[in-house]
Amino acid sequence: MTVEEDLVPQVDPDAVPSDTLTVLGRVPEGATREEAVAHLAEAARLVRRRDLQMVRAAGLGHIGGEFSVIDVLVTLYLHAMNVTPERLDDPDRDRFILSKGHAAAALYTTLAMAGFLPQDQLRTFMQPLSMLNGHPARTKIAAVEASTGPLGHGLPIAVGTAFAGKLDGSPRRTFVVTGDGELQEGSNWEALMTAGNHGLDHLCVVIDRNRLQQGARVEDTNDLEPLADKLRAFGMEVVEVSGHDHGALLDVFAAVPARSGKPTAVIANTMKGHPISFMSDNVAWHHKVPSADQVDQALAELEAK
Amino acid sequence: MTVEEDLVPQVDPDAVPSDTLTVLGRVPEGATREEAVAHLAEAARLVRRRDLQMVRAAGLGHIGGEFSVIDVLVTLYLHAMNVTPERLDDPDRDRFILSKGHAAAALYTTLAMAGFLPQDQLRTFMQPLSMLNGHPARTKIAAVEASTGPLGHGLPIAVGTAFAGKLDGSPRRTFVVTGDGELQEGSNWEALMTAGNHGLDHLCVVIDRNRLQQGARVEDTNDLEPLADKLRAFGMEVVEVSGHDHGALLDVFAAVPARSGKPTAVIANTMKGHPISFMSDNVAWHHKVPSADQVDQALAELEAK
Amino acid sequence: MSTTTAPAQVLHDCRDAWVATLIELAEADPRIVAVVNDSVGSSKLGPFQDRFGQRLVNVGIAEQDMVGVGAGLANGGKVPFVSAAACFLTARAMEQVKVDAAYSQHHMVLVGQSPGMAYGELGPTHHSIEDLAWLRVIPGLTVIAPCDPIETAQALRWAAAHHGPVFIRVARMGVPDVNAADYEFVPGKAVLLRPGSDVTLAATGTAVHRALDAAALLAAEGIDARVLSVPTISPLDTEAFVAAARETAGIVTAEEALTSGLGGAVAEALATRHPAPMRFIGATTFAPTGSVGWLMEHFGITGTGIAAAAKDLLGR
Amino acid sequence: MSTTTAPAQVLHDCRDAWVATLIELAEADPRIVAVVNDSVGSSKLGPFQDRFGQRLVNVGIAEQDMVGVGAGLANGGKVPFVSAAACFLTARAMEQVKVDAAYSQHHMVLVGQSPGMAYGELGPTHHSIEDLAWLRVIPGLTVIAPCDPIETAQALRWAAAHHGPVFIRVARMGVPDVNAADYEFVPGKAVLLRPGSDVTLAATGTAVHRALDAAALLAAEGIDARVLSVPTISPLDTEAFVAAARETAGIVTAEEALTSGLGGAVAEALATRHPAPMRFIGATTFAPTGSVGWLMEHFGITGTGIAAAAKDLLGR
Ligand SMILES: Cc1ncc(C[n+]2csc(CCOP(=O)(O)OP(=O)(O)O)c2C)c(N)n1
Ligand SMILES: Cc1ncc(C[n+]2csc(CCOP(=O)(O)OP(=O)(O)O)c2C)c(N)n1
Ligand SMILES: [Mg+2]
Ligand SMILES: [Mg+2]
Repeated sequence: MTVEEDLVPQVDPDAVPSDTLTVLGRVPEGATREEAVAHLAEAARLVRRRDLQMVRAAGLGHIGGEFSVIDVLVTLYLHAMNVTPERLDDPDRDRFILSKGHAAAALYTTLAMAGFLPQDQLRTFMQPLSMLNGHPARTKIAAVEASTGPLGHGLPIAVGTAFAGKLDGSPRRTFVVTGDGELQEGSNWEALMTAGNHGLDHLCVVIDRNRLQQGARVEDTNDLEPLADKLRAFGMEVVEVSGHDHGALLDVFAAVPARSGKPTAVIANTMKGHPISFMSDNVAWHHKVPSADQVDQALAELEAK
Repeated sequence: MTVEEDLVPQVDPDAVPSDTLTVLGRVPEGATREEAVAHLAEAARLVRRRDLQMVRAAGLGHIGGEFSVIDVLVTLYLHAMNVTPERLDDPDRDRFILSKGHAAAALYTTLAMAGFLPQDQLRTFMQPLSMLNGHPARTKIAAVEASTGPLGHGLPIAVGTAFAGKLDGSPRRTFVVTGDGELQEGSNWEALMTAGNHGLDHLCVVIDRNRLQQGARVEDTNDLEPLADKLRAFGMEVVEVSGHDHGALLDVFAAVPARSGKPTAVIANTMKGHPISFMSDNVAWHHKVPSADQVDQALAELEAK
Repeated sequence: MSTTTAPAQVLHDCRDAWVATLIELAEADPRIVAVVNDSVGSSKLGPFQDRFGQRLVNVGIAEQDMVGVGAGLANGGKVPFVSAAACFLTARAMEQVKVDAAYSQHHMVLVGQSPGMAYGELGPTHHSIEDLAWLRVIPGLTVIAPCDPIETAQALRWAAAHHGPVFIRVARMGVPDVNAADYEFVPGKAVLLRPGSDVTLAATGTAVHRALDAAALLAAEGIDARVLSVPTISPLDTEAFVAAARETAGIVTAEEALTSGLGGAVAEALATRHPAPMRFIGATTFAPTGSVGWLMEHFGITGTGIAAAAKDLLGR
Repeated sequence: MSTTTAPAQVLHDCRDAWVATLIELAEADPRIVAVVNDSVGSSKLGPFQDRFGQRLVNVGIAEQDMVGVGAGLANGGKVPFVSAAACFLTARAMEQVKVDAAYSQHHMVLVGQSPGMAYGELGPTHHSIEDLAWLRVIPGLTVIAPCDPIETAQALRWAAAHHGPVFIRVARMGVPDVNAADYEFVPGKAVLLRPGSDVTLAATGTAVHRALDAAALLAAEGIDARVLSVPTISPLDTEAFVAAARETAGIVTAEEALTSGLGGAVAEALATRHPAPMRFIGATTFAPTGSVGWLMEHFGITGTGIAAAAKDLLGR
């Protein structure tokens, strides 16, 4: 009945880079909006830098979809959500589920930035027996609320989490991030219908609208437009925002529930690979691994920010 | 590798009623609209009568959803579709798929009315080794295009059939009937998205909108409204019609494709158990089996029509 | 139903024990909720709904959502009993069962209603003959097929307290009381219903009382059959089977399922520990049209069918 | 990849043989189409798309729709090759595989890409260790796991002409050429790669060349191992296994899958015909994090691991 033989991670230090992450932690209480945005911007820059190194070291990752979602993750964990490492057992903590689990490296790095993981554990990413699997596993990491990887699982789970909160009259909010190509999965529409009809207004579905999926543009594969109309017809309160604008994001998340009795769907307009010049909006970077030179150029571009 | 041990049906004549079906066949060529409507009305009355007897004899069936969809089936097979028993191998024949496979008895009776099945075979419905299973099986009956029963399968299959027609430049049309509760299945929304984006305008999705599902009203289970908005947002050309008005139905079906480049979605407003007074719009009759007295009363009501 | 079931026996629909037990558990533990797919009636959950209202989550006809929502309810501190026709719960939501329940190790109970061929004439699309073979191989998932109302109730109580995912079949086809009133279900353990030294009849779920019928028929012919009731398919009680292989001529398995369910599990367990002659009684193809009783006869999942297999194994 | 694979061997990604063969078949038969779930790249179908455009149907990330659309294309006169990562094709669309392909007996080919643990570090959600155990029990579905490029091409050609549903694994983890250039795939037949009288090593897919490595290691220790390559898991070549059980001390099965796949199929087949000692090599749990090569070592699906199991069986 064991799910997995339980063994201790053995990491080959030579196999992984010594690069470390400067842990900024949450936006300080009482920070002005301006200070908060600056804090988030710097945190996002550091998270991208570390993510890049991790993917380079592992020789695996989904850097395009990681860079498109990092600003959302950082804003949620360092500002919007009420969860801290100390509150992980608090039933009223806000919940986060990364439905697009292939962006695991971005989640792990953000969790480390927020203090949920020791930053030096990031060096074990994808190494034998590491807790940092290519897709997040709740049995491996306490801060991971749901195991994801197959697309179209996280949203139904988030609906259940939100439903439990409603039954308990808990103030907690449940945030879930899906990809846009991921919305081709019918399981998401089943979940949206359920959430809408049950008025789960403490649920916030963030769609990483980078307009690219694995092999091509979403519109050239199986188009989602008119996406806002679809979401509204399924009972969502729809908000559009730039997914790379920390100020706009924190305002949107702070406003959840945006409308009493309705779940919020945030269409976060993003770019895959943002802000790296040669990766941005380029489908080739869905899961391409950068060369040493490309890492250097990308790091230089990040420094320049 | 046998799917099913192949054996010959053995029917106990005493177990089934001797009631027969008067086979009217297709609406004659050159019939006026008035004559066509009269032909369809009488055929639907006879089909309902035989369906009632079959369910009574088998002690099983889904009479509510059978009576709600019979007018649509009869209009398709006796008038709208270009398929006849002789044309079953014609690649350009129109295709029909009953996605709500639990209404099998209605399909079998309609197929017999249209000459696709010997009417006396209806006596084997649900009997041991019968080809007339509780859900339609393409391996058992030549005229059945797809095996259905689990909800949410027929529409994706119909999309594939329509796609094949488009690839071949065939004039054939593909009609599929789903239940309304059935649209809670995400597989349907996957299929609608695909059909809409590929402009499958020779596909016609008929929704038997009887507003009831197995256990309750659709709106009290997981509501579909605003249904037309959902369908439009997924790329359908939406038409609403009374699903019991043969004239209105034949006009709608004759007009398919309703709009070049778009699949047609017909919301057929119906009543479960129609037109039987004590069954109509009554959720109890989803799969209830009528008593002898109830059969007599229902037959009397059908005679009166 | 089976020609070999003594007419005197009262047959039970285990769904009655299921709903009574769930209500009992839900009264004691506010965390318990039910999740269904428009299956309130087919799960006989009407009384639960009347009593607990909100605590019955009906997602409509959407099995993937149903299991995912169940996992989320577990994440939110609830103990979900996800109840649907076994065929749809397992086949339609297989990836959710694998990932959201088993791999995630959520405390959730997957309740497969009307399993096997209970839906008779409704055909193979509504039969769940595959569930035991499919689910027993999923790591970390406990798979249980109770044989009567008492065992159904006990298995549900155990699952409510077990911190991991469990799949339980709830039989619809009539079964007599097999276990005594003081019976206690032990997960992973087979139950010796009848000692015997010639041959072993191992059955699960609705086939257990049929194995007892077979033992009676064999006794009349001077064959002393051991009868093992096997409520837990995974993890299997390997020791009980190694002992049976050692102490009797061989093992006949019987189940209202494909023979790769219990039969396959036993064959695999014995192949590495103590290979023994076996015969498999169960479904071997998709079923033709017929009532569940007729289909049980068709596949020989009856006292006479099991007895015949035992005699064939013994070369008698 | 495996320490026991001679470094000299050139290893192939069978997806290359897959796409080359599909293009060859599609040129000869206009009915052939490919159906994918945003898996053009992962299925290496780029060249097919460039060549046949419209005949590649990409439904996006929607596996249920993908298999249903495949069945519909078959109804519409096409011969669909439905190609997706094996884990999603099987788990996510299991009911469509059961009903739309197998029960419906459509002429369609389900192509499971990068099966087993090919996705290594991406974890159990992306591994398809369950597919052989799950699909081999579905009535009417042929299940094939080729061991090299030649067998992959031959199995695809056979399936294109077979009027029924077929599931074929296309291995991504490197494999050497195992079969000769003039090899001819025969459905349902095992291939004797090495005669032997002491013990039988039976393997499928990516484990076949590892079984040959094991035989070499055993030969060095004076153990004469028979090696059976088993491309078809269902229907199984029972006669070949009955002969192996009769003529050798026992059977070790090896597969890049849960041991209930080929291992379970053989155990079930022998239990009724000729029980024999077995050892199972394959996955036994969800995998921890690690590369596919590392995981094959972890589970002992290697020449040394298979050889060790054979010696254990022989009590050496
Ligand atoms: C059920 C399922 N099918 C296929 C895949 C393979 N896959 C991984 S990422 C991806 C593309 C996802 O695109 P999108 O949702 O837009 O994510 P993003 O662009 O943010 O990376 C696909 C098809 C999967 N993980 N799960
Ligand atoms: C996947 C699946 N889940 C559940 C069922 C059980 N079931 C049979 S009919 C039915 C209700 C269908 O309601 P609707 O689609 O509205 O059909 P209608 O009202 O026309 O009978 C249900 C839940 C099924 N057949 N398939
Ligand atoms: Mg995207
Ligand atoms: Mg309805």
